[in-house]
Amino acid sequence: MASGRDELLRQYRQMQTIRRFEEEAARGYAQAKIGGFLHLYIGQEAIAVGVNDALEEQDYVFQTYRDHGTAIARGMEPKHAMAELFGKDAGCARGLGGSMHFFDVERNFLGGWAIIGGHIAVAAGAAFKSKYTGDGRVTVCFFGEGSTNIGGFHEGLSLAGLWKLPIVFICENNQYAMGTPMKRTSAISDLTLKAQGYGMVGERFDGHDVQLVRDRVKPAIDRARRGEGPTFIEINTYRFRGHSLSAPAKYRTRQELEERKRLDPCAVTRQQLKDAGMSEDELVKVDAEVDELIDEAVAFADAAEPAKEELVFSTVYATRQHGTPTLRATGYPDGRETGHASDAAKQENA
Amino acid sequence: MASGRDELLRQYRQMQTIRRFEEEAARGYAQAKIGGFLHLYIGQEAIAVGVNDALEEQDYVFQTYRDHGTAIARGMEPKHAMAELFGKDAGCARGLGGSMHFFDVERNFLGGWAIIGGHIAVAAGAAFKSKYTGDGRVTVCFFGEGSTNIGGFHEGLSLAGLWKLPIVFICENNQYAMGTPMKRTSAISDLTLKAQGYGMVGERFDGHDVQLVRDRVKPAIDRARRGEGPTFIEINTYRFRGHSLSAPAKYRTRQELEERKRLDPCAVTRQQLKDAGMSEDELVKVDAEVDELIDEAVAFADAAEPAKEELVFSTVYATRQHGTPTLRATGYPDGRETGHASDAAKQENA
Amino acid sequence: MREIRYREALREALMEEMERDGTVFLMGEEVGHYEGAYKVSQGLLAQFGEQRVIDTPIAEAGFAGIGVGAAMTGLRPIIEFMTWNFSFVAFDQIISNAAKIHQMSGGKLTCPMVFRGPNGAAKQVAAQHSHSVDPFYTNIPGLYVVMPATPRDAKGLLKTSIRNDDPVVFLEGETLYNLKGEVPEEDEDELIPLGVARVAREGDGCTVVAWGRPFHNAMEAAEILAKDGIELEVVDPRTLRPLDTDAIVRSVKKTNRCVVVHEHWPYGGPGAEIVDVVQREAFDYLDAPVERVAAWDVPMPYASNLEELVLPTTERVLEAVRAVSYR
Amino acid sequence: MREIRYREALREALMEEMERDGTVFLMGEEVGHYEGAYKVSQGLLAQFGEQRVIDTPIAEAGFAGIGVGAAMTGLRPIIEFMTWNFSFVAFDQIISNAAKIHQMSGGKLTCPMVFRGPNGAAKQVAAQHSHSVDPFYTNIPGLYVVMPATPRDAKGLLKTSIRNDDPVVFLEGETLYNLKGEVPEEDEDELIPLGVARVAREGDGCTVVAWGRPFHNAMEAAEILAKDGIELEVVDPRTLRPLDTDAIVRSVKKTNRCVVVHEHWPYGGPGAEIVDVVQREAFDYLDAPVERVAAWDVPMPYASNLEELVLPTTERVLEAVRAVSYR
Ligand SMILES: Cc1ncc(C[n+]2csc(CCOP(=O)(O)OP(=O)(O)O)c2C)c(N)n1
Ligand SMILES: Cc1ncc(C[n+]2csc(CCOP(=O)(O)OP(=O)(O)O)c2C)c(N)n1
Ligand SMILES: [Mg+2]
Ligand SMILES: [Mg+2]
Repeated sequence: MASGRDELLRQYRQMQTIRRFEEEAARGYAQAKIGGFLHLYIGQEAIAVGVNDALEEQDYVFQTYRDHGTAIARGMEPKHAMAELFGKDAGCARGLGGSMHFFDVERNFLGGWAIIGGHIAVAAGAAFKSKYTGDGRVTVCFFGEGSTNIGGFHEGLSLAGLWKLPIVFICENNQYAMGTPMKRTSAISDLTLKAQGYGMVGERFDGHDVQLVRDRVKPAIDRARRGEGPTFIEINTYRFRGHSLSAPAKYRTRQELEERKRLDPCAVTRQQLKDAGMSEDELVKVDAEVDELIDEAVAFADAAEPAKEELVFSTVYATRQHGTPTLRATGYPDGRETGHASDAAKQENA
Repeated sequence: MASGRDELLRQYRQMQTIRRFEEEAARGYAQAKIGGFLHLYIGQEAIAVGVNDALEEQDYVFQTYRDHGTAIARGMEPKHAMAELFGKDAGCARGLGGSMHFFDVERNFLGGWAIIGGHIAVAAGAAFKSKYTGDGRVTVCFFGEGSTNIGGFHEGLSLAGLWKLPIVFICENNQYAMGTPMKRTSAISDLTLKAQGYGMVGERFDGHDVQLVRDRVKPAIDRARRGEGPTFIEINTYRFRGHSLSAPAKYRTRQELEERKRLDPCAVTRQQLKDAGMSEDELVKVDAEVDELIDEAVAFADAAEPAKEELVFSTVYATRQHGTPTLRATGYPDGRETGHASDAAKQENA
Repeated sequence: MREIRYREALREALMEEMERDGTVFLMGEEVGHYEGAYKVSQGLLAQFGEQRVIDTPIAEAGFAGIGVGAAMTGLRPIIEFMTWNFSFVAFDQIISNAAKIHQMSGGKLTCPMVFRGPNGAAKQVAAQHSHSVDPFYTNIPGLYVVMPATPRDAKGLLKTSIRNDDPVVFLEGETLYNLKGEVPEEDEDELIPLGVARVAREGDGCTVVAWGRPFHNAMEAAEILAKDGIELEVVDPRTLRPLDTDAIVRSVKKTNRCVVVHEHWPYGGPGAEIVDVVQREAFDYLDAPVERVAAWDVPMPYASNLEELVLPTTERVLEAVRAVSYR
Repeated sequence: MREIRYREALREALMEEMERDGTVFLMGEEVGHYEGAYKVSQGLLAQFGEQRVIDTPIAEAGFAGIGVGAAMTGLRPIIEFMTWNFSFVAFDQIISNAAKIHQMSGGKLTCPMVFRGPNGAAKQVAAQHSHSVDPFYTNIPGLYVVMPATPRDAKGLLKTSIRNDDPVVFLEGETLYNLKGEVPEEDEDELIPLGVARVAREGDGCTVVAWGRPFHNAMEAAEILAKDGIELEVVDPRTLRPLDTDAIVRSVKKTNRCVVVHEHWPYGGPGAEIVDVVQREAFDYLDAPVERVAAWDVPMPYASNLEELVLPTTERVLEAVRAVSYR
């Protein structure tokens, strides 16, 4: 895990790709090419990239609805991500999932989950599978600091701690849950105090330096891989945009925002590259390449086919042999009757 | 809080009343006078009585399905408790609740809840009401050690800790959840390690000495009453019977049981009374009085009227003015149609 | 009458009831400082303070339970779910505690509280955020279930719900918050009774029973058919539990035809329940089977072209009316 | 055929499928060392060890979620709820995750798992422990919902459910565990397809659709009426989602009358859904409205004299049949 300048440059490029992706997503949202909720990762890029660098390809990653950055860090191509936002068939979830439900099964990026706390036990389930089969994989599960009060968090961590599952829980503490600062939702300010209640190691550090993130996360991942149990990690970060694009951010001061922007992870990494001898020109070129990649992603997504109608029915059930459950009532497409077994299906069964 | 011999005698009498009540309940169950599940409190009596002695009359108490002892300690008359078990109208919940749902609103015993974790936030809600109105009450919420892994526990404690609600959480660690010893369900053996994750004080002690229980619980109750927030208390105890009367207890050794029986809280208190100078004869007399009280309770319950049919409908809704929701379909009693508004009700509305 | 938005109507109901009764409080995520994810509670924190307008952590089961405990001991909580999708993590609190405590305690405790928030699909919020929860809560005795389609009903029904002595599941329309409509003057204190349907439009062509957002599709369909001289009778139950079956049956006995329109999934729920009642109580009056227009029986896809297919539309209401009429 | 109990039939299904496929495991409270709260999993820990028969803490949402995650990544979990009442704290895992993951991921992930446990009232376990959950889970696309009434169906349907590639909600009868019935020999590997009803008794007097415990009331009613020369046709859907509407409609077209019997509360659910289908698809064949026999619409009281009133009985089935027959 040498971290020479090349490594740092690659990391910068990935972070900048996420940054630029999110900026274009915001534009797409303003242009109504994107619907629903859109939660941007801007300001937290060093975490996605740093954590991913501590992982192996085979490892599983779970994220909340704020999932674009993590998916791209994991290797999802921006064009498939953008196509998903645009509701296109070429999207990473074929236009069915949208911003909150990115999936990239090939790269073991397992979502994209929009109910607070709900994915934490699911992620523990992936880790359970690794323990069951001995496949040597580690699972990383991300969530926000606002998600630590919900039952799903408690049950997921309790079970993972009890069974020493190969999983690392990463709490991205970006200071706010929607409009609410943590001091109004938590009796404690150091969330790692919860770790020992689950028999877990707790770790806590700042998340604007990508290599620091990688290096601080790595021991937890190694521990998990060795079967020594999970770790709870709280990473201090900040989101520069609102909670989602429909949510105004009146709850924090401009001054606070400006202060935190001094630790902009993209800017920090860019400066590290300069300190390591890269010229502004070289960096501008990198930035331009990233811009181009994202422009291509937008162009790709624009041109892509819309999400396919037949998927609406064909993705409800994976099982084909036991009756294609189908609809029946006025206004439903013929022969696609859900909830009721069709004759054809039953014959297959018999 | 002087604890002279009279005080101890009263405590012994209460504990012995619970003990004898439970023994007769077991007999009633064997005779099929009692149905459903029956969870006995035998072995844990010092906790119910000790905690109650630290409370004021106005304070609220919540318990799980293992609720007879706590209700009786709070002052419920054994005859109303037994009548409930026998499914009689004179029962504390008029025969509708049964063993798992005792209620005594006059004595602020607020149940009797049978879903693990579910009552913990409800109890916090009673404490919330006290904070809201400033009524000076404290709420005590009991639950088993097996209930500390469920979401309801986490959310109840999180909110109580955050809002500094006047509540004391008492975990009666009787070592088993049904057939499962705690080491198979918890990564930690000292449950108070969880307390600081909720910004709470944690306390931990043995529960066979009634006055020790009272004295160790009292500061937490005072703290709550002063508005200084909740406490999480783990009390080490043991149940001498199975989880419920239908559950065999093969999961523990006879030796373990015998060892724990040496700390039988009733026997311990009885010995304390002897040490304080009471004679065996005096104690036998007390025991006989308790026996009589319980015999009377059984006789009362036997003779009482069965639960009333009209309650089946009249207790579904308290609101009378907005349509008595009523049933309609073959086999339902006439004119009592739930789920659908009746004409009469609507006229009252109009 | 003055015109206000559905959102404002709800806000007025909250304000008036909180002014009237100090035991009423509002609790939920972002209801206070943020003034509500959908701005229903705008201005409430300023008016009533942090004691009565309470921001919570993300812990629906926890604060729903707090509501039950507070209701049992004398307060009148209003628990806001940011959307009803999040009530699923609090489902046990609603079914096992709120709906049961009155009965379990032998009638000795009551649970006067309102659970409220937006229900149903919004725009492209996808599978986990687009649930119509009506089928789940209407099944449960002990609950009232209310779902207003207009600002006037929103206000009048919410006020009644807050004064109700039993738990009310109050389902607002996420896509209705901006809808404008007539509402009585502020000092009128209009209370709309629970369990009473509204015949929104009279006619003898066919009865259409609809609530929530699809109610407006039904009304639109009625406008369209009126041009051809077909007069639909549109009945909005407004309260789904208890259901005003008399009003529905009376209408069907007049029109001899019935279509039920709803956004919830087709299997069961109030949609099927209404059919069950109609076929039983108006059996000899029906000239055609009762038809239903529902959301398709699928998780909601994200892409807008697919979402449009899934949700009930005016076109589909028209088709169903035609199906039961030309038979 | 040999006779075994419903409980043993389930156990055989678990054993055979666990033997057949190493990715199948059983997880839940007390399933291992205690051998199951209702002894369904007796002997399984001894045979398969702690890796595959896994006792959990009391954390239904947690271990249901573990099941979803394990299913997504290649295992075939069987998640036991000690009773379905406890699924309410895991409701979100089932509706938002298990039922959605295949669709949300654009069809790329699957969730082959079974949630199982006893459903419905036992004897006097009162309000919080007596739920029939059929109405909740049948509403949800993405799930299969199965409810066997006999040992043979219990075994054959559980085996199929375990091999199914989508999540199955498998509802056992708490009061059926001791029921004896015929089951094929152990080496027969009978798989009963999901979505196919069983005509348990043929007749032309009236169709009775019933599942779970009340199925046996329907059969008893049929015995009684047979003495008077009235032959009921008893149809057990066995799978409630997808529902074999063809079998039901076919039967009603023959008998011209229909009664639906179920233990779940009356509002909505499969009970109402079946009525909806029948009135639509057999409209011209119905000589009388479809009747339903259901649990009363109340939380379950504890006292046995009251519990008896609430649950459907053979007597009430007879009444309903009479009501639709003499019209
Ligand atoms: C159970 C549940 N309740 C509420 C919400 C609505 N909601 C979505 S994101 C969010 C805030 C989450 O904050 P945090 O966990 O800190 O993550 P962040 O958005 O800051 O990344 C809320 C309340 C939800 N999705 N699920
Ligand atoms: C949510 C839920 N899951 C499972 C159960 C079944 N159950 C009832 S009591 C019990 C064991 C509880 O153990 P513990 O909390 O230690 O309390 P104890 O019975 O020892 O007093 C279980 C699993 C339940 N009632 N609720
Ligand atoms: Mg946050
Ligand atoms: Mg215990």
